[in-house]
Amino acid sequence: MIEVKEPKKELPLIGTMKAMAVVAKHLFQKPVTVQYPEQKRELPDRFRYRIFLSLDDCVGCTLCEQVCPNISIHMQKVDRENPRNKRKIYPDVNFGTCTVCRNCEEICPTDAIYLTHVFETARTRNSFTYSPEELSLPEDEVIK
Amino acid sequence: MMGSHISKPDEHGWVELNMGPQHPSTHGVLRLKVKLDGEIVKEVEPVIGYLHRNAEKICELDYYCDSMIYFDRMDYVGAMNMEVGYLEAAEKLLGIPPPERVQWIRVVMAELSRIASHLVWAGAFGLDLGMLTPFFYCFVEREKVLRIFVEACGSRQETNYMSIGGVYQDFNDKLVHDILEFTEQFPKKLDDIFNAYVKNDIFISRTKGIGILEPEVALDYGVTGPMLRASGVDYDVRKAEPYLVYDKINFDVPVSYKKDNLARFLVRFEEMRQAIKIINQAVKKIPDGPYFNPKAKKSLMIRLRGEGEVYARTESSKGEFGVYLVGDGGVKPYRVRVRSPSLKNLSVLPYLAKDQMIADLVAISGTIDLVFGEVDR
Amino acid sequence: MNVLTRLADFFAALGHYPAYILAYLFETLFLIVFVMVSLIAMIYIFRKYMARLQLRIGPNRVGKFGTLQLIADSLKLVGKESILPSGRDDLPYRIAPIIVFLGLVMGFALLPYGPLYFIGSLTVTHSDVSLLLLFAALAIMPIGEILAGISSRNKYAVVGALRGVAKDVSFEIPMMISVLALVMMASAKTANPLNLTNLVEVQFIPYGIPQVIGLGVFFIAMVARASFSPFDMSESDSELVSGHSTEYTGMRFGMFYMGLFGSIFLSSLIVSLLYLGGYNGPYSGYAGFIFLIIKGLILVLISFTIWLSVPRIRIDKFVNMGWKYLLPASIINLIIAGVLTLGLGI
Amino acid sequence: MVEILEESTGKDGRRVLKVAKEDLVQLMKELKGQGFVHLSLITGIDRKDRLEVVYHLQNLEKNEYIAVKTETLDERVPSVTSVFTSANWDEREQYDLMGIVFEGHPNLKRLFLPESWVGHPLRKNYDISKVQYINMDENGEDYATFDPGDGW
Repeated sequence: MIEVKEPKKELPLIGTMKAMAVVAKHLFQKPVTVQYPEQKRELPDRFRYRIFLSLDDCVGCTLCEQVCPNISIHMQKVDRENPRNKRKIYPDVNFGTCTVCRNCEEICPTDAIYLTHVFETARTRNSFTYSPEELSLPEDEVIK
Repeated sequence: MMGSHISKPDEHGWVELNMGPQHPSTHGVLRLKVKLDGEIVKEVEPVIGYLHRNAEKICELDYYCDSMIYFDRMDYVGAMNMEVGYLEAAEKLLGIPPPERVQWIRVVMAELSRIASHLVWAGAFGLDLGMLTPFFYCFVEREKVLRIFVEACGSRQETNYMSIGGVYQDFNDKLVHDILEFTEQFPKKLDDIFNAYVKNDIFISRTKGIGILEPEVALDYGVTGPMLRASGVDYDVRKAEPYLVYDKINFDVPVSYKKDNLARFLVRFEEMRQAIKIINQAVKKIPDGPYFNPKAKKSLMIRLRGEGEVYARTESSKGEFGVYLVGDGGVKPYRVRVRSPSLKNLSVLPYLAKDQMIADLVAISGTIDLVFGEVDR
Repeated sequence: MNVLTRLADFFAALGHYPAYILAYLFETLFLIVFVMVSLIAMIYIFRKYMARLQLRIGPNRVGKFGTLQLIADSLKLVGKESILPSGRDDLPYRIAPIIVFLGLVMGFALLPYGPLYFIGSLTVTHSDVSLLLLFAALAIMPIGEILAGISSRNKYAVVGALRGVAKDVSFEIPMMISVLALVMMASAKTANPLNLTNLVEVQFIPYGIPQVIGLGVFFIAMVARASFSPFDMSESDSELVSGHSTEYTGMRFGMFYMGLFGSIFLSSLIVSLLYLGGYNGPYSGYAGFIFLIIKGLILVLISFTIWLSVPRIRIDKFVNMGWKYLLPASIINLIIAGVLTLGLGI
Repeated sequence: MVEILEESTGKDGRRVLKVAKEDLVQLMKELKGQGFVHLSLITGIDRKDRLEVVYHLQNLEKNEYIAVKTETLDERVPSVTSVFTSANWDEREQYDLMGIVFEGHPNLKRLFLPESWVGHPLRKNYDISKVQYINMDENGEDYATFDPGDGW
């Protein structure tokens, strides 16, 4: 335990001026702002946002649907030949409610669903849900 | 604004004023029904629940491993502390203790997020008092902490970094290097922020001797954390009932006997300095080993079963954060109960703000350090 | 030779009176343009300066370095719908922002601006009691704020207006007493010390040096007059939402906003005129106006630093300060001024 | 002296006392006399056939943390606000979400939800598929409604 001492009492006005000097000192420091669309900070390796789905790897086990805390993932029927996915069900993701918790990526037994560095997504309110095919496409193709 | 129109004063000649839920100083969605006698606050009635999501019910409907993100969203400015609190309970209930390495990692992350939380508080408190600039210095520093979080787990605020029996992703040398770099430059910046506040006569006059909370009253209302310690009660869960590896770390608990706003301010700043001390020790001591308990393998995440009752408490940045878990042997918890420190600390506001001025009501509610995700849950 | 006579000469062909009427009209127009330009410059400087203090960049998208940002903002304010609260007291509610803005322009009109190169003196008003007129004009602005607070029928606004009254009462008297000391000192040198031009021109030594206490008291009073932090109790945004201007939107709010920044510039100019030698300086016959603006801008930057780094003082503490510290200090300053004038003959 | 029905140790190593609800206030008073000055948490648990209320108490000097349990069949439990002020909001919260009526509480109103909310969400038989919407009336008070058009 340590007792916190009250700071030394400053002379009236002198203390205020010292505090002002502390603030005014920052006038000569570089701004920290990043001008976003022109400048971009590099993303750390583990940064995660947009979910991708590899249609070839997905076995349709529904584990991601079960583990999703927000019920953002639902299994959809997709007519696609895949010997590993007999039931022909693939997950879709509603990015309106997705919290990017990474649980689906962690639990996926075949690493078919994974999160990526893509974060510049722009959708309207009615199209937050990405269908399985859209999940497997790059973002700029989806927006088209 | 609803209710802010002039109405007839009541029988005492008091005027009712409705501050919030959208008000610049209420840190979210606090609504205060205030009875005013001129400038003097005669009665305060906090009205809460505008951010209520009933996280307890949602946790009951989900698997044990899924509840983490709802705990992140309770104290969203210091999410790691919430995760530690939940896992303390869940791991005891499920019988999956984390490996040694994980415990040290969790200590580092919890203390980093304590710094992040206190920095938000310090900046917002300045805004409450009308200081515009130190807010930005606090957030510049906080951004560095959040950058470390992104590097560790990919998310800034709602991290979802820890999982039952471990952490999702391991520490690496770059992270350790970044954390050490941060702890090296942070104390100097912290002193700058500190001086920008306490050297100011007006700041001292706004905080000193205002909002005095006697220790008996504080305990009676269930106040914990920095507020309780600023009232002169030397109590910290990290010391009293050490969880993780806090008993192997050398740190001090700051206490003040002045009981006022200034004391709370000073205690929180000292806590940040102590947190740096803890991080510096813990980062260097992280042992090698697995970062995941093999009993909680990834594919088994949703099949964990727990039975019995566990109450675990941790020292979050706001105070004593308790999680009471009741399991019935199923894959989902039977009952989850959260003791949120902000809620208890808020309940003392009507007592503190009685017969103070409006300006002091704002200052006092600033020192309580409210985060509404946690109050309303 | 000043602007007025030059303009009158220009219109001399129209006869004596029409020429002077036109000259006054044009001069007023120039003045309003000057006020608007300085307001925009003030807000731009404030935003850039605030941004740099806060480790940001500030406006930089509209125009080069964001210089057109303010024009865009004012267009936005003009284009916005002015929402009128239903329970308002209509006439005071509507005229309150105009009163504030009018007080501001009148204050600017009464200042002596000093000579600028070949144009000559830029002073608009040539009155022998311009000092009195100036403080009369300054007293108009708070009336507008109080009217706004009371007429908009909002509890926050009423509390803000009440605070404004308490604030004005407590700094007005020390301010006037410290100005009295100035007049006392100037009266030894000039026959007409109430004329601002005379008051400035007798400052061979700026009055801020013999009257340090007076400068301090007057500067604090001027900061309180402009009502920014630490003395923005009447519109304290974290307590009373926005104080007296809570219920104002659109251009009406814009007038209060401009009133705030204008009065910062105005009070800086007044302080530099009264205490820092105004437009006196080397080659002041040619560049006096520039000296005045530079001194004013330095004071403006100091004011902004105070605004951005000091917390808001509590209203009762401020009233205490006004009556217990500022008033005695200003009286002491008056005595010192008396001693200096009569005893030492400075 | 209060009759303690059962004394056990929980999975977390904390002492658990079980009492009848009639003895609750008396026990709390005694515990407060023994130094348990901090009532940390009140939890209601819906056991389907009965409601269980758990009080977590803390003794700061001895550094001891215990739980007191009581049960009720008719949703009624005596309030302990007369002993601990901190029980005030906790009991309101449990009344709000769990529907436990604390007898003798000075101001037993809902804490989070508006007064007109139907049901208590933490009950096991609460139907979460019925959505309730919240709106505000002219006086600034909230009310709940089942009509989606009326809510926000």
